[in-house]
Amino acid sequence: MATKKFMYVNRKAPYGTVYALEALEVVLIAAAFEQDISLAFIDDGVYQITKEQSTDGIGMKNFSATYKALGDYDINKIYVEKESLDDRGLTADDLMPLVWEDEDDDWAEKPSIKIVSREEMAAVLAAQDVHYSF
Amino acid sequence: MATKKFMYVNRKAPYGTVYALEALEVVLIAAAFEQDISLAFIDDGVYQITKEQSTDGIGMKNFSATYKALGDYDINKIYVEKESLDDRGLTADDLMPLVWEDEDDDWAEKPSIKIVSREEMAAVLAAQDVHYSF
Amino acid sequence: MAMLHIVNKSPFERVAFKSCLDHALAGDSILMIEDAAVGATDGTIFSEELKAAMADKSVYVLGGDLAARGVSEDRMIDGIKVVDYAGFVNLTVENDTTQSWV
Amino acid sequence: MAMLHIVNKSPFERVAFKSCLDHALAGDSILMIEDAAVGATDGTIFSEELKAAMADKSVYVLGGDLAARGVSEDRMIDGIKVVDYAGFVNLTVENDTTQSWV
Amino acid sequence: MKFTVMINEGPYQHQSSDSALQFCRAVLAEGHDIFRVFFYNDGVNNGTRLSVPPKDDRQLQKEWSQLAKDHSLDMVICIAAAQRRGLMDASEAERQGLDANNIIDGFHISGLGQLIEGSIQSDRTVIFGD
Amino acid sequence: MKFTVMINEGPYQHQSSDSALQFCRAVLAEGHDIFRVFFYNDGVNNGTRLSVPPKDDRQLQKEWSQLAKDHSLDMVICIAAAQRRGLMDASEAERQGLDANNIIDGFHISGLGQLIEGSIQSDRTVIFGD
Repeated sequence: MATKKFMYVNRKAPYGTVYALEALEVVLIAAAFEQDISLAFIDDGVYQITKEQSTDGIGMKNFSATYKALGDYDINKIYVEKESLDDRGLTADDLMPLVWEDEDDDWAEKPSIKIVSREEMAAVLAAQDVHYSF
Repeated sequence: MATKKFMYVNRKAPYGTVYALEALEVVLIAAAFEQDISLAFIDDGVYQITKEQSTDGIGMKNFSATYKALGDYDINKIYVEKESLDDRGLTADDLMPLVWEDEDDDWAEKPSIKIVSREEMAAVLAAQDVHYSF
Repeated sequence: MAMLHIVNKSPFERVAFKSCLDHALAGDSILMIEDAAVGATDGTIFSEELKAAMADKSVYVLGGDLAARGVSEDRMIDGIKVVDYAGFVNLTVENDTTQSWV
Repeated sequence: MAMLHIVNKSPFERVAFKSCLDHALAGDSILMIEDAAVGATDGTIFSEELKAAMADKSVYVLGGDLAARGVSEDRMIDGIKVVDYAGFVNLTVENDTTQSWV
Repeated sequence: MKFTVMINEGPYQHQSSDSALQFCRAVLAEGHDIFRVFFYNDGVNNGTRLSVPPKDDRQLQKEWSQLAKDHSLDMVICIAAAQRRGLMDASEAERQGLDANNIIDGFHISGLGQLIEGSIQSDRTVIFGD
Repeated sequence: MKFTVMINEGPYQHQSSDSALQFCRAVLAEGHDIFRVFFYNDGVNNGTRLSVPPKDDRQLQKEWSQLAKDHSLDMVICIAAAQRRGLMDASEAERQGLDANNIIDGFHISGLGQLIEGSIQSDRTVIFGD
């Protein structure tokens, strides 16, 4: 099959709605199709990858650890919008350290997250073939 | 049964979601319970009572005429927030002329809609016993 | 690669429409459907922002959704084009990709 | 008649939270649940507006919802009180009425 | 105190069902009474018995059902909302000429008047929605 | 051109289902092909046959079903989303030990891979959601 550039646009906070979880389920399935996969976290979507999420008080499963597994599926293009973090009083330090191992560089562990400006994000979005938003 | 002050808070545009329609269905049933009923239209809720709605292009039933029937059920306290209209470039003239007939005044036709300021709306909301929002 | 941005949320209710405008590029098209149709109205707290975007982007509204919310076409911002569902389909064809700002 | 305002929408995503603040009266209480919990964070584009409301209103957040979104309590605006579901119930009892800003 | 609780969203898609479930449990734990739980709009979808969520996820429809049984709660699904969305009990399915029904134990189908009456009879009405 | 359309909300509660239905009809009327319609999240609720809306309202689930029949469309309900929400076909209901099923003709249940494959095979992917 042809290879296309798939962009998963995540703009909603986790747990309040199911969109973050069910988007992640698509990403995991997509990994088997050997397509070019990117994830964008914009607006409240940045809360999906904050570290130290704890769902003990709400009776729901904490699925945030699954984002850490994305590197194992060679999903390592994760774009986070700086303006979205700034507006929410967050910084890159508030996010989970998502990483992948570069086969071509002696399996060196490298960061998957790229913090980009809104302008850069717009350019990233424009370069895709398919945009999934949930 | 006791009489309570019921307030229906309508804050969403019609048709994009079902909330306006299903809220109206509750109001119509409520009329039979002889309670003190008020409706508030705030934020995008003001689009629920704009005149000349036409649903020919979207395949959905136009239920806006039902608001005009509320007067027949003695539901005549309809509060519309002025700031919500202003923000959307709307005026009272853009709304359906909702009226009721005053039994105690020789069935004179009187307007049901009161355009109120945000501050007045807050006072109206505070004076209720039950707040329904959909 | 021109993109069609489909927005279905009222600009007075959610940040999605603003976010769409913040990420659309020159040459892109924006189509307002469902509750977003009210964003076509001139003289609102949102209209100047949309007009600014129209300097280098094309803006469309689904006529059926506009009419359903009681907004007549003569209240629209000048330059917004009204389309029906056939026009919606054509916009998805004419642009290389589509993105829904749900 | 003191009112409990329950808000469940992120202030960065929808107008509901702002609308709640615009209609709450002095002496009322505001409880943030679900996605609204992120509104408790200090240093955001929304925090000054919430602080202003706290001059004459009490503000609470459901701790479980705050933790689920990765916001630790030391990042909160000073003076916001964290409650659990029992505290939520008590707030509905202590106030004469409740309104949900859905 | 007596509570009526209304839920306007279905399970999983929005947190409303989770929040309302935890709230109802806390109401009972604090020694209050639940006069009625009313499921309206997509909230009616909380009442299906055909749900089989992943084993490691919560089982919302079954948890509501269990709560109703444990505390003899009056849990009402709005008939008009249910008809639009395909929630049926045995008698309503038969009346409509349908070949199946899908409601779970603990819920029953009735009219919107039950909501109004609930709010009249209760000291507090609390609403969970989107 | 070939289209894949994804619908992420159920019928009636949001306009997504209406908009997607009209869009699909227009795609076909304009002479294009629909490779697949994929129902995800609450979108799976479009596939119930137990719905009986008011006579003067649109019959969304039946209209989708009819569209599938008239144009031999491939309309897929995501299995994981369906299991959470209680949408079952006969074989899945049997496999889960359930006593009823509720899917309407024209829909079938399958995995998320069908969505990805649809987007790979199609020239355009268009999404309708909340």
